[in-house]
Amino acid sequence: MDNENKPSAAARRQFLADTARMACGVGLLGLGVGLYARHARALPPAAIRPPGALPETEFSAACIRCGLCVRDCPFDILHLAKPEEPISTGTPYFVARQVPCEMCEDIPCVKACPTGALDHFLKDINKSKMGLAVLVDHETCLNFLGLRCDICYRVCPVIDKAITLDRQVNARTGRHTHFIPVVHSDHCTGCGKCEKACPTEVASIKVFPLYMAKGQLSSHYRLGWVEKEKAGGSLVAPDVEHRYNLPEGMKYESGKGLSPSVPSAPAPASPPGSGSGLPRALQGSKL
Amino acid sequence: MKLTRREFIKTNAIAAAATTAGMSIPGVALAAAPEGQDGVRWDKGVCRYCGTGCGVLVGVKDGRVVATQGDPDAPVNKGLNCVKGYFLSKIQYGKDRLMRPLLRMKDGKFDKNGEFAPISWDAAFDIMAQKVKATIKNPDQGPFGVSMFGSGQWTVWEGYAANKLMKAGFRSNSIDPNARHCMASAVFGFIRTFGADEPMGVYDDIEHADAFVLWGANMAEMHPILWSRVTNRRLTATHVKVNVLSTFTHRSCELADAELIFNPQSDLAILNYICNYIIQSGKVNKDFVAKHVNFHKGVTDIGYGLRPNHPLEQVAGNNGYPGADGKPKGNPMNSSPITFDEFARFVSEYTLDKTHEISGVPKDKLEALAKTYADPKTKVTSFWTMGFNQHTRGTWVNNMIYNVHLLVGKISEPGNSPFSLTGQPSACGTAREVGTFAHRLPADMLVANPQHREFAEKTWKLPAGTISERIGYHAVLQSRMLKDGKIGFYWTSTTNNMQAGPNVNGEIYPGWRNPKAFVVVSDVYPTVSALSADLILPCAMWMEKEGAFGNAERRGQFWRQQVKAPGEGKSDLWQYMEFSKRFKVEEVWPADLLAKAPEYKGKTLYDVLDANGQCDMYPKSECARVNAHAWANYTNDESDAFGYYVQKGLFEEYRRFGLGKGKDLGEFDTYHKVRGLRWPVVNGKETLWRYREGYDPYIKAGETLKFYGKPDGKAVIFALPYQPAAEMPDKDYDLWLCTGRVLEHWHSGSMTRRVPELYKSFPDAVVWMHPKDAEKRGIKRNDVVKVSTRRGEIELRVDTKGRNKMPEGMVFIPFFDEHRLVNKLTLDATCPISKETDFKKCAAKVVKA
Amino acid sequence: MPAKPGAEAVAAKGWLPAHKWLLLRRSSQIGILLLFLVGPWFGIWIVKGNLNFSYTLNFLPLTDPYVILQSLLARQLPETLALFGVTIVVLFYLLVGGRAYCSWVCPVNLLTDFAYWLRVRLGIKGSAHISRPTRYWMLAMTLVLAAVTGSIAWEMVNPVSMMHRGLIFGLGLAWTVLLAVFLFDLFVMRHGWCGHLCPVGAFYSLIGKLAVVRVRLPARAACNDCMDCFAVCPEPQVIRPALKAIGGTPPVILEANCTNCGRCIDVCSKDVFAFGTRFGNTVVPVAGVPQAAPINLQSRPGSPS
Amino acid sequence: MNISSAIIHVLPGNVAIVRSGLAMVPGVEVHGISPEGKMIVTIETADEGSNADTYQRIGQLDGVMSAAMVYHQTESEPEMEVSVEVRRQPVPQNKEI
Repeated sequence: MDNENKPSAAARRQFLADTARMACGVGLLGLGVGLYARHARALPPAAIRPPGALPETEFSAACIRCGLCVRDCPFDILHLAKPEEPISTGTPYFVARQVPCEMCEDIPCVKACPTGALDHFLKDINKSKMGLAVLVDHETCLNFLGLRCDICYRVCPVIDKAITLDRQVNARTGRHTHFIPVVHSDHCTGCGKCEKACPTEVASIKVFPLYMAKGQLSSHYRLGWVEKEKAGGSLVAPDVEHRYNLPEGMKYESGKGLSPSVPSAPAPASPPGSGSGLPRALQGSKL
Repeated sequence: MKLTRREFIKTNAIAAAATTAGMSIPGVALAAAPEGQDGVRWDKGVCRYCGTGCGVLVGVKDGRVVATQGDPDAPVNKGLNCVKGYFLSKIQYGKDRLMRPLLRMKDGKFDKNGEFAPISWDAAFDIMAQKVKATIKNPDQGPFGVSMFGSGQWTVWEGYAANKLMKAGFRSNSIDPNARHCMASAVFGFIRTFGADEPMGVYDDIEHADAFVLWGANMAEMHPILWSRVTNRRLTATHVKVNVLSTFTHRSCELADAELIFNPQSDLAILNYICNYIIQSGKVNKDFVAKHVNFHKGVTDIGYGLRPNHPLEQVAGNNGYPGADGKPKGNPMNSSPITFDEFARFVSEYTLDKTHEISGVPKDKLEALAKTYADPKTKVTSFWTMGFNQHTRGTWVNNMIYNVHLLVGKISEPGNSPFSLTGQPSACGTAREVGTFAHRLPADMLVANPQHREFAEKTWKLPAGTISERIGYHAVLQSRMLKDGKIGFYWTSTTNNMQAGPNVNGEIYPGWRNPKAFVVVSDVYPTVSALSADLILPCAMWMEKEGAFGNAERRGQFWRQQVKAPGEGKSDLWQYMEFSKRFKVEEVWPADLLAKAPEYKGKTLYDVLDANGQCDMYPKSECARVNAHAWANYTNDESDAFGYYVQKGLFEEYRRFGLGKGKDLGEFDTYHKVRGLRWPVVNGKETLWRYREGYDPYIKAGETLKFYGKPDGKAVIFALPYQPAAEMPDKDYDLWLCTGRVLEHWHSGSMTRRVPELYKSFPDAVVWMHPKDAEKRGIKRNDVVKVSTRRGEIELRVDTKGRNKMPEGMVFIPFFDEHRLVNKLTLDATCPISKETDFKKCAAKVVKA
Repeated sequence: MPAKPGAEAVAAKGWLPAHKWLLLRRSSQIGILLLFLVGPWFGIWIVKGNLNFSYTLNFLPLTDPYVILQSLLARQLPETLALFGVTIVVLFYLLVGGRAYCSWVCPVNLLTDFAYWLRVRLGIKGSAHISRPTRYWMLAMTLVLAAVTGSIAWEMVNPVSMMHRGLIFGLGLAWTVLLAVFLFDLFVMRHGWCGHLCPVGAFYSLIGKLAVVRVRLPARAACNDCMDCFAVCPEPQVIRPALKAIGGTPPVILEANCTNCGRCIDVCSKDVFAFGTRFGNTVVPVAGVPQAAPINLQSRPGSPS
Repeated sequence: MNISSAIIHVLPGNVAIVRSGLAMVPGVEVHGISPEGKMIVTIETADEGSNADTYQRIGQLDGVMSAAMVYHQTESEPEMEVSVEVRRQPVPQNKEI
């Protein structure tokens, strides 16, 4: 034991050396942990955060790894990451292919979170963005092959909004339809029920973190039909009336083309009360 | 077979090129090695599930079905399948396949309350034979106390053998298929209106229609491949409109140009309104009606098919039940001729206003629908399934859709088609055509008709009077008779009535566990039914036997036995034939009947029914000869067991019933070489649109159209009213309960729930409910709730989103989940004519569990 | 080899009184752990969560102020409930002694105590030299790390929460980290983790600076210099000033790193020690005795360990 | 001996011309024609060289767009007998309307 009252020069040197060694050691440890933390911040694609999770950077600052969300999940879907998992240790996540989020109306996991790592401003589970479903493999998706699976569509809690079936003629058979599942990012919550239920050996539809799943259009090109709908009409002055040189009995309409001026087609007028006359799936601003 | 190497290489070369080009080379012998390159042998087959009848190719390796593919050359589906069909190769291989007969035993002996223990087939047949003989002798039970319940999943020859064993062997007409729960109203509708069963059109109607109307059919989920065709038609012909009528919004509504959500039971009013509209707007096809239609007014006071002591039946005057004087109270089938004007007057009360009031459908939608039917330029195909058939007025509502089509003459031509779809692979082929109903014989013949009985007895080489004239116990009556101790022996196969039948708590379970009854279940998996039985017999299924199914467009399709059944599993056909050896004719027939055929004395039922010189006329070598185009030395288990080509013998005998009667089936051999034939097959040619000159060989030149099922060639338009349902929501049970199916599972799920991927995709049944109804009861989505009716209760989770969007006041529960038996809740009210249960309407309440 | 520490106390007071605080402490450590475990094990939800944040009977929030401090430095503000929890916890430890957390609550203490016990049993001598204040460097490092990375980075490797969370939610490979701590304490360094490195302990020691409940030495005059208290104390440097009245230290251990484990009370045959409060000392320096510099961690070169 | 098979793409409407053209080429046999104008043929020649010549001749026929070999095998003992299980492709199906 040192003599506290009379520190010798040697002891002082020793002290300085010890302090330097300690500072370096602790500093190196800190550097290591820091790098590890930075590395683990890139959440692996299969791991999905609970609803309302802040963006990953903020989440890793706000989540205190208490596991209350895990406890309050009535379906036991959440886990806390273990050190060996490539997810920030102790933070909650779920794997859709194993057990997806059931999208409880009262969002108990969010309510349970003491730190707001799960954002308490999320009141409507339909507005959550845990990730985004992506139909990753068109070659194995049964519906792309013309089969009638559409399990992902029917299992979707936001059916007809988050996933719709786009109908395309099956040219091979000539009499059937391809029901192509299309995910709409504005409604998909990333709950993962589609991925879980996908019956192919390896899921053909998967939920990915938004940053991986979502592309972005550049601002230098706009979609004419979308802009027109948004504006409620043409963005430029409408044409004056067109007139055409036509033989007797024919008419020519912009958009519709040539037709007899007295219609004789069997097509009945669209029944009143059926909206625009198009089935729901063919309505709207989507392509 | 010997080939030179040159020939062998050449055929392989052709096959390779043909495959690459995506062509099939007609008629060219492809002498490939017995198996393809990966060792998989492919042969044609047909999907095991619904009535669509999708063709599949079945791949076998090492005695196991290892893969399937949609048959690209099958006209129905052209290589496509739904997701259930995608997993066909797994349905035979659930982990809990039944391998041995299991009898409830205590101390080595049968005991109704014992535990299941394995026994031999011999011992199983011993006790069964003993029970059958005892039942026939029991004065309380008699021959009709020997009862059988099968299904539209029997292969054609299995249904035929069962029918023969029951109606001729045991002289019991108490054989019914589960198609009673599914198709009976369609059958009675067809018979009553046209005098002949099954649709006049074919699936090709889809490609010719200008408008589709779905009445209580969710084709998007229940007929996925046909829906794919309907959708294609809608997509490729922009003028085509799809109208969907339902009591709630389901997946088919998504394609709908018009969605009409109506109050339960008010379809009756809507159909009358459409007739009224057609008449009022002068759109009646007068020429057609004059030539091809009669008008009748049906009796109306027909009850609800409940037990006779039910208050609703006590007040019904025409339910056919014994009245106070012991005589039947009228007959619900009765009707009397009326004129067109009387009919017009009858429907005139169904005005737009009144119909709107009854149905809750907006007036503009009702009118638009009526216009669609009325417009002579619009070809309309109407599809329906269980919404119409499972209805206490199921026969009526079937009649009434024909009323509409007949008034405007939109029938029996491409695109104009009232089309009843089926839910089982052979509801048409086996249940209906073979006539495995309690009142039927093959080819639309009836047990109550002496000429028909005589024809059957002659065809079967039996003495006159063998077949009873009395109608046997139908499905729902069987349950009641079991409970009442009138049935002593009950054998059910290829169906799961303890899950799928109505009022399980009140009728079926007490019936099966009644000590007076011995219940045998032949099945492949331990279903709820099997576990409720006294004896379980392990079966061969699907590709483990040679089979034939008939789909909804009258297409009969055959397949060869591909693999052996596991364990001691045997086909139903083998079971019926082998079991018939246990009976001497004198043990089951009365002496006076036997006296008419003394040559049968001392013979077994097998000798009389199967080894009758007809069914056994094709030697075993025929198996190889008939199927040589497919494989060398083909044979099947039944032919090996009995020493002759059993299936061919039975089919060719069965075929005699329909020849020349508009029910002509093709030759046995041909079916094995084609992807199905649509009957009537006359001179080797199939029939597409029945009753129409040019398409139907039975229509003579110049006749244009003739409904030859009726003696005068005229179909009948019936004046029938709207009447309320048997049980309606009240203050105690304040919701309508509707039951049904989902795409992922087939019926009671005994096959699809054993496919892990399908199980996972929809593991547990849920109750769909309107969000407001849930909110009112303090229920959130995913909460566990208790759904109860006057008959029972189940617990399950609530869904307020998702595929089915319920109107307020109604809930929907699918019946596939054996852990949530919704049929504990359902009411066994039936259509009094068809005896088909209304699974769509009863009163329920929902509270938080 | 000297007699086992505490042998005299056992002889003087009997076994039970000589182990009273040890038993109470173990009961507390295990009991708290069990409270967390009956939920997942038996579905009896008394306490949910873990030491970072727990919610008792859906009423009492308890938050680890250390993790919240990191979160704040990472620029995230917690919900009110968590802040309530912080307040309650801070007040509690202000009362019972900051590092009471270490000796009465923390599950790692069970592990490191076991390592120490084994170390003594196996007669493992020698210990690496890291100074006790290193923990404050560690503490500073974790806080800087939170601020710099914008995340609660230390939680990824923190053996304390890893062990507690692991026991409740599933360990995974966390056992390797715990084994490392155990082996470190066993072979490399006496009281290595808890006594020198753990930033959690360091943090709680800061609360402890003002803590009310303290070990007092009402009978320090009776001390017979048997040294048993030094032998059992995980932070022996805290005893000397109060015991020996160095620099006029009153008879109470005010050193922040005293964990209030009470083991010294147990093992003292002369009943020198007792729990009491920090108050009631007339901290009047004994006249004539030169005033020692106040205990200043940073100024203590090296440290007897 | 060389045995090969090929898919010949024929200009629409020229199937008959190509067929007669092919009939003039020794060793060529037509086995099937699809409605879109794809022909499946086998070509048997004595050796590799004449095989190539045959392909050239086919390619030069009027109406042929392309000829693509799919399968090729050389066999030294073409007349040796082998035993195989014969499996026929099902007979052509009834044509859909």
